[in-house]
Amino acid sequence: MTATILQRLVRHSAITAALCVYAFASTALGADDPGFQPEAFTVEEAIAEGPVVLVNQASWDGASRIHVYSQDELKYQGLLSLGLTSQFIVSHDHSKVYTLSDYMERYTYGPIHSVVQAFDLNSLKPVAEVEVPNKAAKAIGMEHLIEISADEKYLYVQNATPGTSVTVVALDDMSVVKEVPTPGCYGIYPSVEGHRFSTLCGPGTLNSYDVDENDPGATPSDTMFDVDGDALYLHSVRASNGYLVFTSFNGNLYVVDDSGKKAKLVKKLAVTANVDGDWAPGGYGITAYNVANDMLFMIVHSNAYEGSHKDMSEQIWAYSLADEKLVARSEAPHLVSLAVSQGESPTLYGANEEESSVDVYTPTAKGGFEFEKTNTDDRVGWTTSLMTAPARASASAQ
Amino acid sequence: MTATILQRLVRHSAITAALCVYAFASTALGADDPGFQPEAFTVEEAIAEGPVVLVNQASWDGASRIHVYSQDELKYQGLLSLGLTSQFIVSHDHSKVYTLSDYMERYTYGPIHSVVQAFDLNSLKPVAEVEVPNKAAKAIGMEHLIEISADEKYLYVQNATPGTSVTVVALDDMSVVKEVPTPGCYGIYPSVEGHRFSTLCGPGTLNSYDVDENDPGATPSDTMFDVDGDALYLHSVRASNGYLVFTSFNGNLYVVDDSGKKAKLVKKLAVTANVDGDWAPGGYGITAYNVANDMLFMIVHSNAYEGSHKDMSEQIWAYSLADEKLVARSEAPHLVSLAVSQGESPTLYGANEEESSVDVYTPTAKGGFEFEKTNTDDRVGWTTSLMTAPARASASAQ
Amino acid sequence: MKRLLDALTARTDAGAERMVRRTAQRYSRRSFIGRAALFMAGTALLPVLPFDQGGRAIAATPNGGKLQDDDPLACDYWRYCAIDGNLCNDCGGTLTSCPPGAEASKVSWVGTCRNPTDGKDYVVSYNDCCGKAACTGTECVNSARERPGYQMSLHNDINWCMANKSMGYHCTVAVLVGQVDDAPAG
Amino acid sequence: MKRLLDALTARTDAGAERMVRRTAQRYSRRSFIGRAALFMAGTALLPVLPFDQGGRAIAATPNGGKLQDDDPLACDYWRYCAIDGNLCNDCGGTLTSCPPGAEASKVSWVGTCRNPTDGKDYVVSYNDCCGKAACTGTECVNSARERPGYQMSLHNDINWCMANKSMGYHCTVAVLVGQVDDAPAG
Repeated sequence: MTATILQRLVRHSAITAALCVYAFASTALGADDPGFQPEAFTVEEAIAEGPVVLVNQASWDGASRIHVYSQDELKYQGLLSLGLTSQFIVSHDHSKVYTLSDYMERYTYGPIHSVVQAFDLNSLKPVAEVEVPNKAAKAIGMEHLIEISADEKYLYVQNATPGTSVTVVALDDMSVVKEVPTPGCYGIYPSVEGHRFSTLCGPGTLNSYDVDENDPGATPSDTMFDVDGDALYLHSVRASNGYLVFTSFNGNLYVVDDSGKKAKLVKKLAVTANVDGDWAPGGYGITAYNVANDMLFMIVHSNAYEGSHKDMSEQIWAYSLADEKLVARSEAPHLVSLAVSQGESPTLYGANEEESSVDVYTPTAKGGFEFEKTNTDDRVGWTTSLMTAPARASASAQ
Repeated sequence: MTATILQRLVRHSAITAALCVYAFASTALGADDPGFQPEAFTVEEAIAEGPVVLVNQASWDGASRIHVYSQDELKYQGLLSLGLTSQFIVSHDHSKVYTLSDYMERYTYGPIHSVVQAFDLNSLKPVAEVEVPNKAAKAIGMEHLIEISADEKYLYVQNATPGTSVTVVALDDMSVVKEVPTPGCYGIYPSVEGHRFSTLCGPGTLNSYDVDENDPGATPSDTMFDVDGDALYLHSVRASNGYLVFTSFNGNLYVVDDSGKKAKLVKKLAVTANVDGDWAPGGYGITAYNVANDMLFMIVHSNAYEGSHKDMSEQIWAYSLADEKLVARSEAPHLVSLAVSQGESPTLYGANEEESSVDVYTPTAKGGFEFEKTNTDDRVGWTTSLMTAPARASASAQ
Repeated sequence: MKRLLDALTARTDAGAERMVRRTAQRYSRRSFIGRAALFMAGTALLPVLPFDQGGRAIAATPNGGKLQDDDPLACDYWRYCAIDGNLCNDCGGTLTSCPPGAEASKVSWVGTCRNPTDGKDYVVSYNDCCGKAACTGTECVNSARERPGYQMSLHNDINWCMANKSMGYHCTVAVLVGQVDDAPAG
Repeated sequence: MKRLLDALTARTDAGAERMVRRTAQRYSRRSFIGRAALFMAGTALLPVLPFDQGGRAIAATPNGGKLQDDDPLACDYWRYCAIDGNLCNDCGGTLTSCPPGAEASKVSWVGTCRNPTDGKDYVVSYNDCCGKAACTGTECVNSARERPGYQMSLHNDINWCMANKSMGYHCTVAVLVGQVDDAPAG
């Protein structure tokens, strides 16, 4: 059927004509009005330039999504589409997102494929993948279950069968290199240099492993925390002085030097203990760190109790690591994870559990690290992990 | 570690002890109180006996579910877990559910597997499957996209690429037998005997095909409906006199004799035309048929307009096919699909779009096929198709 | 006619309440959201096809005041008279383009919708964007002149990624591909 | 202590509001629903492990009045003090059995919960049922003495179908597998 015939049909009956359209939908159908130009159906090549926020909406029986927003005005850019119980991390140059998720051949049963994927953060397309051993943790979205080495040669995958180990993936050729046994330990903290990583362990230690060793046996730290009395969250941040900063259920910061073979507790900072109201952190990504201000932000709730360590926030606290001092408290309800932009005047992004939204907190006119909620978007659904990423090389510049 | 050691640990610290539990969770841990008996962790062997309602919660990017309820008290029995855009039908002896759904290797992309599965309706386990050509319709849940032949030898699968055809699957050995081209037609209506099926076609005909023929060419009926002016829903019911009863967008019933090689329109019955208020059916499974009373139930809304043919219901109407007469009208908001139990005093089950629930309508004290809502359950989510099935042979009796 | 129009208006108000944006997680491309938003378009858009309802002719009504040409993120935007799906322009795409990383559908269904600004009827191609999880933005369903699968190109209860390499349904665009002459031609 | 208990009670009421049953479709095993329902259980259930909050000792409180032994379909049922998941007894199973067609998990996490009827503490094994889409019934999350994955058997943020042939998460049961002696032993 030619376009001419089709045009004639259009004049008679849109319904009849429409029958013929689907095989060449974007073909010009002609126009009675000579001014009419058929529109083209296209695909956006890339997301907008500039820094982004990534929000991980993990699913337990279908495709997980990582939603990508611009930091500016929280404009929705697109999503990455994954399998079950997704985890993610952004490459050091912010141009790629590495993910872990599971694909079962019958969606909720049948042979399972745990797959590490690389996505281009400009085009939002998958660009590479490797199937890893079916041991990878099937967990809610949380940081430190997949991590990349300082030189981005390796990606580390947390396994749990429930016995724990770490699968090492070479990113250059997307191949599985080795498995490092890490019994009784969980969470991956890559060293600032080289191919070491550390992991939190049941006895209250941080064990370190050198991936380059043929037998990367554990080097445990001295006991640094009490699992019963002041357990550490898996979540931690890397401070500008190179130290790892863990947070405990009671709101203490554990500052750790992991630069040597054996990790050492440098100091313990009480963020909540001296404030009335029995405050404690609650959620998953319970802190976020801004380098320019050496400032740690923590989501906290009052009247804490044993078992409230995942409860939603009432406030965001700003704690200066430099001054070892609580500098500001802002009302911020219902958050369970937090991320922050970099630069002198940061913006905070929180996962709101009550509203299933991502919330934006910007500095108030008062300044002094007080924040107020200025935006929200509920396309993310219920989520436990989100991250910011600075501006990246654009696709055209690559 | 022996149970004795574990018992001792339990006495010291539940947390420490608990660390050892996961490898043998249902093992007795002993008890300080000699009266304590550890409980066993088991799996229910089968759903309760008796008639059921099946509700198809189709998903577009994850596992679809078919929820199984007892008709009595709408007690939740369990679910069947499927792939994308599920379709289902119950075997003639009500012991099995046949399904069609898609499985993509990366959940929303990648190689796709269209799979017909058989589930045991007592154990809710998948018992057999066959991959069919990747042409099967990826549609919202609706009846007549998969159907079984009168002798249950064949299962017919509606294809749409968007060109249409029907894949024939042999159920005895779950193998694909042939593909019957049905261009311009959609919906499968198996004949009461043999291996013929009919299908609705664009010109307003019902075309019939004999699957046993080497070349099952179409035998079209005379034109029986006007696609523009009074389009037929795909949904139809098989009346006790053996006729197929289709419903049009305007609320007319088209009674069709498909017993011969060429289907014939027997009569046209106006259900809504003589009632004030511009009533018309709306939804997907817009009618349900009760054999004992030769009664057809229809979900209808007032102030109908072109484009309202999927709108939610305001009422359920009972129309006697024997008397060709509207006998009762019951208030029943928000339904988009309807099913009915068999027997002299039927119960109606509706898919409520507004509440994402399944609603139960039972006869009022007044009788005369007036119904009132007496139960509801929202575990089904948003759904467009549901079916009833009478009591089946129990697993033990098989 | 006045009574009918009043009833339709009441229905619109009810429909508007249902056009809630992302109130809940959704499993399917279709939900209660957005349904009935454009019910008036049905009688307004295609004068050559009077809707014969079993003897009661419902004539084409004048250009419905409820249609609008201002907000392509609302379900009553005029191009959406026969849409069924999540709006791509609410998910990183535009009215005519897929979000980054999605695949353009090779086939589509169509509607015929009247632009309230110029009063002309246009053929709208509803193309799906494919290969990603369903977008979680605004979802709209309108079915003016929608028909079952025996008129497949008018059918919106099916995944139009069906002919693609990547078949997952992500979102839907509304592309103007033709203009309908409203004078019956010989 | 009075002030703390009052605050906790206020929180319970807030928590109760959130224990809505199936208000929305859910994508994950965890949602806001049911969280905080059993917050008092934390201090009530394990006398041998006082919760040392950075210097402020929060002593074990008396048996919390909010726990109940009557309704195993409510998130404040005493066995659920460290549960995270959809209740199998609301999906065709029972308190200790999987719905038909599901597969019993081979491994589990545990909690220690006090039965308000006999005042004794029990070790509860939370076993997942596997191989089916997530059950859409009541979902509960409580985390008394829950710990991160470095104490894996106490960890509830992970899919405990992980060691099964069929690994999809369906629902969770709460099985009594031990009894804890509340007298510290030598």
